[in-house]
Amino acid sequence: MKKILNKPENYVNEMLDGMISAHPEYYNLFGDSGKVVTRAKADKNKKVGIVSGGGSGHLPVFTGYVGRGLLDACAIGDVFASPSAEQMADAIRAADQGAGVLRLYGNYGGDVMNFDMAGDLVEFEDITCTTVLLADDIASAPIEERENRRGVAGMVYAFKLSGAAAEEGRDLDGVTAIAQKAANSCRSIGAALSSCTVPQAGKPTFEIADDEMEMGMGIHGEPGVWRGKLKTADQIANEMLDRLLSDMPLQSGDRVSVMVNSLGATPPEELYILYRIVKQRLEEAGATIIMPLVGRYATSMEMSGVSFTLCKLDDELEKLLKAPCDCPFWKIA
Amino acid sequence: MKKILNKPENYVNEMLDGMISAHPEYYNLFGDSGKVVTRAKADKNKKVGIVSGGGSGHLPVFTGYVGRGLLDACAIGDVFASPSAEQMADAIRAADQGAGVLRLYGNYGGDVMNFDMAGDLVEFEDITCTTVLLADDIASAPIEERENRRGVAGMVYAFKLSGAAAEEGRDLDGVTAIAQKAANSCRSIGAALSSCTVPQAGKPTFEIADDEMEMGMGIHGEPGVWRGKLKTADQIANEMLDRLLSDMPLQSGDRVSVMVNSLGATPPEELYILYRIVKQRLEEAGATIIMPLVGRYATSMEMSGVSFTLCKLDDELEKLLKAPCDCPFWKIA
Amino acid sequence: MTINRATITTSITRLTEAMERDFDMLNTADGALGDGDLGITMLRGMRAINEDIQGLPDDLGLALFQCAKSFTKSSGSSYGTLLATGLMAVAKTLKGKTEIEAAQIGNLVSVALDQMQARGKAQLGGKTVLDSLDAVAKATYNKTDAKDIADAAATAVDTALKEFRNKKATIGRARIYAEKSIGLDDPGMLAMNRIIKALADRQGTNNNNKTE
Amino acid sequence: MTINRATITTSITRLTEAMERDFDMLNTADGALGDGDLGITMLRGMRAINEDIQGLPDDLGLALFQCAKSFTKSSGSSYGTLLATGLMAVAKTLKGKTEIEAAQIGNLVSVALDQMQARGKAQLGGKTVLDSLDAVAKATYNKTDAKDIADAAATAVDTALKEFRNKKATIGRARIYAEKSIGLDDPGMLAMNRIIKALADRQGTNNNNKTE
Ligand SMILES: Nc1ncnc2c1ncn2[C@@H]1O[C@H](COP(=O)(O)OP(=O)(O)O)[C@@H](O)[C@H]1O
Ligand SMILES: Nc1ncnc2c1ncn2[C@@H]1O[C@H](COP(=O)(O)OP(=O)(O)O)[C@@H](O)[C@H]1O
Ligand SMILES: [Mg+2]
Ligand SMILES: [Mg+2]
Ligand SMILES: [Mg+2]
Ligand SMILES: [Mg+2]
Repeated sequence: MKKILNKPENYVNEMLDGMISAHPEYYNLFGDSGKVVTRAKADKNKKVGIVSGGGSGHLPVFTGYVGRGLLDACAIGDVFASPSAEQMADAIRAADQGAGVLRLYGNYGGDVMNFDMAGDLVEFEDITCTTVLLADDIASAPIEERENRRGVAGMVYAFKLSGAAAEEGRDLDGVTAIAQKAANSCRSIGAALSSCTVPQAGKPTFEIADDEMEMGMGIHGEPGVWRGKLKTADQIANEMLDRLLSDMPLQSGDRVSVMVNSLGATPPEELYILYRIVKQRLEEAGATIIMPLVGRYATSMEMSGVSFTLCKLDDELEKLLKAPCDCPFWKIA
Repeated sequence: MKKILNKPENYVNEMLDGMISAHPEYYNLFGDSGKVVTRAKADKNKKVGIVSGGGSGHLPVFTGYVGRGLLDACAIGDVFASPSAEQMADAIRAADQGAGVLRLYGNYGGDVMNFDMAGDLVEFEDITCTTVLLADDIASAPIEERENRRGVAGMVYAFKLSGAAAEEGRDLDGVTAIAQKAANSCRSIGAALSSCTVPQAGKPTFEIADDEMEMGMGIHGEPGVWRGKLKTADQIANEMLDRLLSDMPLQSGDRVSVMVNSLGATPPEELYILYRIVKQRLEEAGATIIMPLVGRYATSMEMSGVSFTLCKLDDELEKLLKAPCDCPFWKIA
Repeated sequence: MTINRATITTSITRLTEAMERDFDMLNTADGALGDGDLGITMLRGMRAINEDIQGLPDDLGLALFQCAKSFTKSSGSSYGTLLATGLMAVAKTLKGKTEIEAAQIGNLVSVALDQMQARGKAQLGGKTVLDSLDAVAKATYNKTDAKDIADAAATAVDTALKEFRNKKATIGRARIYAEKSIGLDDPGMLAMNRIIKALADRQGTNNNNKTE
Repeated sequence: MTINRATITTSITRLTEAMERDFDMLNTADGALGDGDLGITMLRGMRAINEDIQGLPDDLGLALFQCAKSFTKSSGSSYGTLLATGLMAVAKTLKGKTEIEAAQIGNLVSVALDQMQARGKAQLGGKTVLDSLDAVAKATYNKTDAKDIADAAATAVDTALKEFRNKKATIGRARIYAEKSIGLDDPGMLAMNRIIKALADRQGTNNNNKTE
């Protein structure tokens, strides 16, 4: 897969530069690392701050979701590499309005260490932090070891739900509880058809034959549960749903939102073909689908493939999911 | 490039089925062809109808843009193939509220013949139609033969501007005049890095080496102006701007919107890297950028590459560009 | 010889058989210079016409209008739309008549050609179906005998094919192949060759780009 | 022998030289089981520390805190953050002191190890940098003589490398390579081997996975 870029080492800074100059009404840089993004107009109204962060190469995750009803600030690193603890500390400083800051991000070793360290750094500055980790990728560990799972697209639901809670004026514990409830309610699985290329690596992260796919692959190319011949859309959708529903069974009357997400290159045409089966299966399970999300919400640059995320909702979460939000990648009026 | 699909001959119908069931609050099917999409809630308020159409495989173009402040109905054919005249006639029938219908679409032989024929078909039913063709691809013919140029992403501006004019209550001539002004104000050029695969063909439309790109290629793989080694992002952006600005020179004080559009697989990261140069060059030319659009607005499934579109604005067009619109792919509040 | 509903149903049957037979050949010819669907377009169109053949009206105008409609419904391919356009133009002329003389054929071809040219906004000489029809119109002009007309038409489409083979395509998808199109038959001209041969009940050859 | 600001600046210089030398080797080792950036992390970190070496405080706690900060700023790599965590833990213990006895080293290694373990949430025995430090802590425990300590530490990191080489990686990015990691040194253990050798001023070998 070919890429349009200049010097690989400038990829992230040039990307952020372009992103911020295309959307100055939404984004701002903060601090001197050049990789911490905040809202352009931070209304300093003592609301709880929400920060996220992680490696670059997943737009709209992470920085894209800085905006009203979503995140307050983000620290990003090089492609697929954790930002430094100092950058994360800057993101926390930017997000703090005196009501404390929730750190909300995916369960990856480097990110966890750095966000913890960032918490130590800002503790001296009297900023109270809480943490919620997304660990929604069911292919990355069995249910008994849920806490070891990686965080993938479920993150987007957690941003949205806790972002809406913060905007409503809930306190740090309240916002953290919503984020944790969201994290607990999400299950995801991905399937990859082709690799992506980390600019500084210069070659695809992994090789995969032209007639093959890999079920359960992670968003950085982490090995999945099987690799084999490319199946049909309906087979792929059914297997992904089988796996999701056996990890988090649904009952008649359940409400659920579902994300059918492109890992990058896979076009919306294919997502909609998959969505037919998703809808059919969830309805067969007796569930009601609330605000399905079909599109590119959490990607791996030009990787080809899809992920499905189920997010079980109760009254509270449903209301928060439908609340307004506004960033260049997601608008709910 | 691999695809997630079932039987190729069902690609379009399954895609529409999924799209409409994911967004029932936006879209509806009309007629018995199964390939004509209308707004879910057509407010029968005697506004001018706007229809478009063409081959599938370009989401959000065409059907994606059915929505408030945009299109009223769309007829789509198989991937990269014109819908039939009867389908287009159905789209016109669906869009008609008694105030006439504008046919607004890209300048491709088959589409033109069929929309003309569709006009003949509905003439018997006393529906008045006008036509505006998009011919914005500067690589497809020299400026002296502007009317032979193909229509590409500039179409999206024409949908938006005339859609807003129709929503304002202008009459058929007024809406048509805006669409024509929009069409005249747009210039586009594309550059492709990889092909896409038409499902029923089963193999990539064209071959291109791993270190090559093609400047000026059309959205169905029509040959461009040169093929050669892949250049850097800044070189590509500069060449595309050179070509656009020599076709439509800008003067100090001009206002212009610009679209930096992915042909499908190219991720937003790369679009933002390109946008830096776009901004710099347009500002150097003395122009003011209004509402830049960076994203996937007109694609060729999983083709990798980009297109730039310039749309020169006057007071009237600027107001219409900023007017509200609402479809799953584009929302302005 | 007069032409009436029976002539038309017989022609439809012959045409459908010809298109079943030439399906692959036309797809291949269109594949070399376009999107490879010309066989599909013709076969789908003829099958759609055949489906309604029982209800075909005696009024020749209405009958041809019904045939044209089948083409506009079955696909959006340029060729189908052009044929439908031509059929509709002829249908308008014949409305109210249940039979006509063979001598009118040359004139009707011209009527179709004019409307098709208007629809496709293409010039004669551009190496398209229009050139085949133009050759037929010229060859059948002023001829009155049905057999003479059939012979002249069948010869004309062969001559046109040969004459245009080594020219460059200028219209439709084939245009972008420019140089590559030299030496290859225009798929639409090839299809019209088979259509005319079937209507004239003269043997069509199966070989694309071979000496005939 | 006592340890003071001068000991630290000398150590920084030796460490930086070692990392300049081992840059490629560490990237390669990390490339086999991870993302190939360990040399970059270490070199960037040491260069950042070096930049501020003139202003290094006499207070050993503050001096090490400054070194830790350089790591947290220069990258977000796990290894840098773990080292910074260890340095900070030691810095807290030493705050206010301008010199300490060599005899304290064993104890300080344990302090660093504990905090690093807490930070990384990993168990001992997982084939990580923690196992190297654990070996060093055990080997230097109760030793008082600087030379004895240096010898013991240098031997301990070699032994640890050898002992863990044929185990499976269980932590960090290397974990996903599972079987493939058997027979390969953990990059973080390898880096700690070079760090300790440089601090102890004992020759580090340049051969990854060769007999030593
Ligand atoms: N504008 C036109 N005017 C006249 N003939 C045309 C025109 N466009 C296409 N054709 C004819 O139609 C043939 C192609 O038909 P078809 O395969 O249906 O086109 P497509 O698949 O591109 O819609 C060409 O070989 C040519 O003879
Ligand atoms: N959670 C952890 N606990 C202890 N050591 C760890 C942990 N994670 C990584 N390491 C050590 O760090 C080394 C990798 O460091 P580094 O290359 O910086 O990681 P990355 O590039 O994945 O952030 C490993 O070889 C291992 O020794
Ligand atoms: Mg064709
Ligand atoms: Mg076609
Ligand atoms: Mg590493
Ligand atoms: Mg790393």
